Amino acid sequence: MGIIELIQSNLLTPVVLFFILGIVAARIKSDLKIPEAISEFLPIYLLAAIGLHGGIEMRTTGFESMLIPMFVAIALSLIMTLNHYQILRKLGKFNIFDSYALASTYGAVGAVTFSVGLSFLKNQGVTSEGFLAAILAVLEPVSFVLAIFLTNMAVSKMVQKKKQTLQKYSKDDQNDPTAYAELEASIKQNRSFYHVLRESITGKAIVILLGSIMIGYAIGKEGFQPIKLVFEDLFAGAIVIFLIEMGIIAGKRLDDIRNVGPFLVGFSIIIPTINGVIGVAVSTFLGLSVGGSVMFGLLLASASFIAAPAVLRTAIPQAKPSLYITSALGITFPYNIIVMLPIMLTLSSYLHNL
Amino acid sequence: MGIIELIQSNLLTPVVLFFILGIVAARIKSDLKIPEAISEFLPIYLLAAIGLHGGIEMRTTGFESMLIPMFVAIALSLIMTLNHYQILRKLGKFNIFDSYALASTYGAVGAVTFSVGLSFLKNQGVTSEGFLAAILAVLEPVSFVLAIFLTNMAVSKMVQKKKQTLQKYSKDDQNDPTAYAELEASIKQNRSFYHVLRESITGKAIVILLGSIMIGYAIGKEGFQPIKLVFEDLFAGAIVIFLIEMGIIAGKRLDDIRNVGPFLVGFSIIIPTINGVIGVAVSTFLGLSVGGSVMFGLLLASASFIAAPAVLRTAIPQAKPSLYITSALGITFPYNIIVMLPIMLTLSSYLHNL
Amino acid sequence: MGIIELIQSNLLTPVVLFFILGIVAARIKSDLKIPEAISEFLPIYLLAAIGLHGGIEMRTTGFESMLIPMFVAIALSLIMTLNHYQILRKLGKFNIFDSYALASTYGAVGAVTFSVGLSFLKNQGVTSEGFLAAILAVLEPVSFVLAIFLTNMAVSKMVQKKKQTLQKYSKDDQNDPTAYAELEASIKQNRSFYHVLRESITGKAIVILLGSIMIGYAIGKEGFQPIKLVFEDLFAGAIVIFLIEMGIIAGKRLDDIRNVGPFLVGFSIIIPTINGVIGVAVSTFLGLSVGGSVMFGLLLASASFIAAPAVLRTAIPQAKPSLYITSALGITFPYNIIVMLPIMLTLSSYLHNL
Amino acid sequence: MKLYEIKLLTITCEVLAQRNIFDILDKHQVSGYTFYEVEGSGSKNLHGKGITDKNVKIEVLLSNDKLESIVEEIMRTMFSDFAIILYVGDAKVIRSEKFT
Amino acid sequence: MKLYEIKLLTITCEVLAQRNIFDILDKHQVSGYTFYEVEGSGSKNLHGKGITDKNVKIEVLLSNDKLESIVEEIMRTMFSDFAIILYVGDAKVIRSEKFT
Amino acid sequence: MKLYEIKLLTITCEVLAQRNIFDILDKHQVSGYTFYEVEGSGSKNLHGKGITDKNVKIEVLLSNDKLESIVEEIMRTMFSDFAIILYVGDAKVIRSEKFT
Ligand SMILES: Nc1ncnc2c1ncn2[C@@H]1O[C@H](COP(=O)(O)O)[C@@H](O)[C@H]1O
Ligand SMILES: Nc1ncnc2c1ncn2[C@@H]1O[C@H](COP(=O)(O)O)[C@@H](O)[C@H]1O
Ligand SMILES: Nc1ncnc2c1ncn2[C@@H]1O[C@H](COP(=O)(O)O)[C@@H](O)[C@H]1O
Ligand code: NA
Ligand code: NA
Ligand code: NA
Repeated sequence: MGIIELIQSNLLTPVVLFFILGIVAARIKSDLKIPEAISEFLPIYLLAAIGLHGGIEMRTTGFESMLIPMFVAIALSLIMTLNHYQILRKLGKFNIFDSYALASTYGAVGAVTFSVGLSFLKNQGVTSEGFLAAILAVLEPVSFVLAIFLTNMAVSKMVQKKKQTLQKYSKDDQNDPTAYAELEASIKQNRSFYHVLRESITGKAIVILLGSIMIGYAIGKEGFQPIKLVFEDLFAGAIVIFLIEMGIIAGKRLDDIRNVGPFLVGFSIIIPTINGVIGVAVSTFLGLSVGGSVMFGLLLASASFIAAPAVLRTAIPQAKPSLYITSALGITFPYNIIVMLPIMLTLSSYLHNL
Repeated sequence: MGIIELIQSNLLTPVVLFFILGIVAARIKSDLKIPEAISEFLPIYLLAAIGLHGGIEMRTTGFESMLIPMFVAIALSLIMTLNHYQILRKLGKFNIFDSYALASTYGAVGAVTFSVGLSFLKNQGVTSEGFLAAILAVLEPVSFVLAIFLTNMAVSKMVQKKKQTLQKYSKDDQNDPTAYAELEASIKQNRSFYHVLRESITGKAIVILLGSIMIGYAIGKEGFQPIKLVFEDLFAGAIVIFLIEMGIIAGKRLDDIRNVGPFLVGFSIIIPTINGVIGVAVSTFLGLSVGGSVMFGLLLASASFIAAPAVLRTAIPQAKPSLYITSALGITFPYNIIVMLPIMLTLSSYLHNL
Repeated sequence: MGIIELIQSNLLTPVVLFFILGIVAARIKSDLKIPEAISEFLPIYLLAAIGLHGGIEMRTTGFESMLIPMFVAIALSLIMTLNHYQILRKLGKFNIFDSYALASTYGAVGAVTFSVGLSFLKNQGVTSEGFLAAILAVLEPVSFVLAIFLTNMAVSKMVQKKKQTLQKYSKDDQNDPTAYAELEASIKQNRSFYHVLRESITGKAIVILLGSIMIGYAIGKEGFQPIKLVFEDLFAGAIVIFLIEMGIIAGKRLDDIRNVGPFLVGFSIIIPTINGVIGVAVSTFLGLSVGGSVMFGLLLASASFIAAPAVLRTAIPQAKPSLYITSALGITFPYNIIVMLPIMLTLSSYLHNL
Repeated sequence: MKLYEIKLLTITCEVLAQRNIFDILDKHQVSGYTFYEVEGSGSKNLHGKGITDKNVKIEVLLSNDKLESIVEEIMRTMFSDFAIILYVGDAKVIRSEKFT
Repeated sequence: MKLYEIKLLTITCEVLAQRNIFDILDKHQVSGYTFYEVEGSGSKNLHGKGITDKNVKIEVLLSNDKLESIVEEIMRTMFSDFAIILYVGDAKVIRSEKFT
Repeated sequence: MKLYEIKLLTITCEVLAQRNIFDILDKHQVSGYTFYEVEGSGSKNLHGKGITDKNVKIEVLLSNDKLESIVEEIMRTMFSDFAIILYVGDAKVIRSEKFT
């Protein structure tokens, strides 16, 4: 199957179609919505299912085969985050805060995108390595932590400079509330670094994902049997329901795309493409399977739109959330699940057949 | 099996028994309830399942076989709505507003009743045409639109008359606030017609139902496989859970039955019976299967009690909701699922064997 | 398998591991939680599933075999409640109110514990008598009713005494608001006895459980088929999800254990052990199966932590909820599902092989 | 800290009346409002948290002059058709220009 | 537009005390009340939105004379047993006859 | 029945600002607060009840002296970064010592 046919056939899967239905519903201002309790529960369920599956697989394959891919993934994620920052700051002329926020949004990974990827592969009858769930878990905070650390450094420097200037030129300015506020902000910022680090690691996504990996590892295939129906067989249907809601949220964001500007629109499509292709190539080289390489590529191609707002809003409050939420959820997510998945599968198959 | 035995055996199905359990729980003032998020989600789920199933079937049977039944259904629904109005206004002595509201409640269709019908047929091992889901979707707004249009016409005429009277007899009455209010109401009413039309069509029930039909049509039986567990196999259990809540709501309404008066109680039983029998007969004549004729009859027999309150409350605010909610949910719904379904199945089998 | 191995293997089941994950999440202050709508719905679902299963089984076995075990269970539950009271009051030096509240919490049964027990037995490939669900339903209110009755008696006596004293020594004290309040309290107390009795019996747990037993009895194995997927096959997965939330709640309670004191900690472990062992022995003697004896023992060993707070908070408001919630949920529940179940299964197997 | 006087209008009504209220508020160009679902008991019995009958409470901070015309319009067009109560309270805000 | 003075009594308490409060309100024949679930932090720690511990907030518009006896009864019968706070505010309504 | 004057501070903000507000309240050692999720419309468009954007309303009963410094700190550190409104009202309580 060529890429075009694969994209077409992918378009006609329930996951993508219900996502589009959600978008349409939002556009025609329908009152369709998935109750909040359900849409808050579904990511927890999806991550538990992903984690259990990954843990069970890792029991068979062991840890060793995972180590190199994981370190490569972390390294790539960090490099890409820095690279995004340079592009956004230099070419896109975004301010420091927006640049770091966007850079880490795209350096981080999307758990929902990952779920859709698994369901896409299953539809195509392709399997992937279980340890990718563990990489997903580890990769989640990496990019945020880097971005927040660098933002803090930048702010500290700025404050330092201003403080010196203040001290040099005037003594009365000490009472200037803005100057005080700035100083306080820098302290707040530094405190919030550990704060954010702590919050990222104890965030529900990581806790349930890591926990489920360990549980999957502990119970193995046999212990999984009684709950397989809920945590494996229902997965495909559950993700369809979740994507209705994702579509509705994305649909509401579509208007905002006009405001993010053409540069960011281009960024939201080109960067995932490049990152995804690199991911597929590198992981093929590392010896991952056809499906594993697709998922590895997807980890790098995906942007975070559930964890990101929660973390960044408190960590880099100066950045505009409408920028990173809109581009990640409104552009990159649909692009990834509709276009990139087929591209990466074709590429991965091609590379594995060389 | 005779009708009586069929009714008895239908009484002993989980759907009916859990509905009764809900009623009992409400009567003894138990605090049993299904959390709102679940009972808001279940109709969406049920409609998605119905739609997917219908769409997949239509892929096999094509559109042509659907056209005549659909137009006949629309025609019957409109005629019946007008007929209900005459009966309620002339015989029942209800005012214009209550008459139109009730007429359209019984002219419209009940998606929940439809779900129970499908589950009833499945229990009996009888299949039905998939395109009935499409008729369900189209029929939803038809009756409301008619009723609201006619109500608006009636109000306009009333206002016209009053305006002339006002102008004839007194000039000062122009300042009479009631007169002004009336005029404004007529304008509001006319605006709200398009408003209501728009809202009916973008209402969540129609969006999810039509959307799922199209998705089902697009993905076909094969694409449905991965989500079949959720959207087909869980259906019977999900409807049981939903009927607990329906029973609780109906149980709370039972006290109100005293207030709706004997005429409306009779209406709520006789009209569905007549409409249902006509539906079964006509659809048998049109060539529908045994099960299809039952479902066609059920479409006409059923009254709307989830969409109706939402639409009518804003469209005909002068009508008393306690009348149409109580009769549709408290009397007609139980009557349909307990008594009418067996009657119609017996009738349909009989007619098909002629 | 020895007890130790059985405990170890039980530790590695999803139910226990996800419970522990919930505890860990609460301890590290993660924001992981199951949305309230889901965690309110799950007990209803679990009880419906238990009830249906029990009712279906009872259809085969009949009522007679149930009668003796049920009366024995009621008798044991009453005796144990009185026994708990003596221990708590005499040895533990708790006040009357706390003693009665705790005594009945441990005399009552835990529906969640019961669910975990069923899933434990299923994992071990052991079956149990269906009528145990009926005993669960009947046992729920028994212990509360006794405790509340005795508390009322105690309060009445106290009030009587005070009234006499008041009348003897002073006439003006009639106007003393405290004296009046006390009198009123005694009346309130007496009213609330019937109130509480009523509320216990119409409480959602009993209504859904008894209702489902009757429905299961009415529909039998065959009528159950269409909803078996939801009400039987999903059971194991659903309880896992519920136990995440239970773990989170228990985890938040762990800090409070320090406050309940060493006596109550000991009580929370020793009493279930004794009650459970007695239950297994007695039921083995009564002729229950290996698994049935385990469940019978579990009924007596378990403490109530969902119904108890709701009932006792209004019935014996003078008692400290932190005492009975913390000990029942934070200590006894984990102890029962992790340690007691394996112990009782080993004991039951041993006794049945004598 | 300078605080400015403002009015807080609170409307509790059945959910079906919600959109009409929003329309009236928008028509009078209030700068914002907050709303949430509530349960309640009143002359028209207990409103549960069911699908078809629940209450919503709407709160609007607004200037005195808008208050009167909004309350008047709600009274005139909605009191007869819907279960609805409303009350007015005093509040103080920092940025009075945000609430008009 | 004529507005009438009225009192708004707000009670925030753990959910287990809710029914007792309703009983007291009914006993004093208030014409209605509104309530909704809330979370909160107070002297008795954070109340989560869990199954066994959550808070409920109850609001009652009522006349001055009923206010006193209701508050007094709640204080006397419930303050020692339940986590509960209450406060009183002023409000203005259009139809004072609806709130008694 | 003796009632004591007290202030009721109400803050409505997007959920992402919630923790910062709690931190400020804790820092100033308020004795408690109540909060719940709400929806709203304001200058920054309609906030739905979605996962990433919803509003939360926080209510604090507190003494006059704490009020000023808390409002001032919220203004200074948060107004520029978050969608947030706040207003102050008067209330009366029975046990003034509970609210400091
Ligand atoms: N006295 C009152 N105090 C507070 N809320 C009230 C009061 N009366 C009515 N309500 C609220 O307003 C809604 C509609 O009232 P009603 O139109 O009297 O049924 C009720 O469901 C309550 O939520
Ligand atoms: N100062 C306060 N301001 C607002 N709400 C409060 C305050 N203190 C307590 N509460 C609420 O009242 C509930 C019970 O308070 P407490 O009895 O102090 O635990 C808390 O969970 C809060 O919801
Ligand atoms: N005039 C108002 N009255 C009541 N609530 C308001 C008002 N303006 C804003 N809000 C609330 O404050 C939130 C944030 O407002 P804004 O920063 O203007 O977007 C809104 O979503 C509303 O919930
Ligand atoms: Na990425
Ligand atoms: Na009909
Ligand atoms: Na027990």
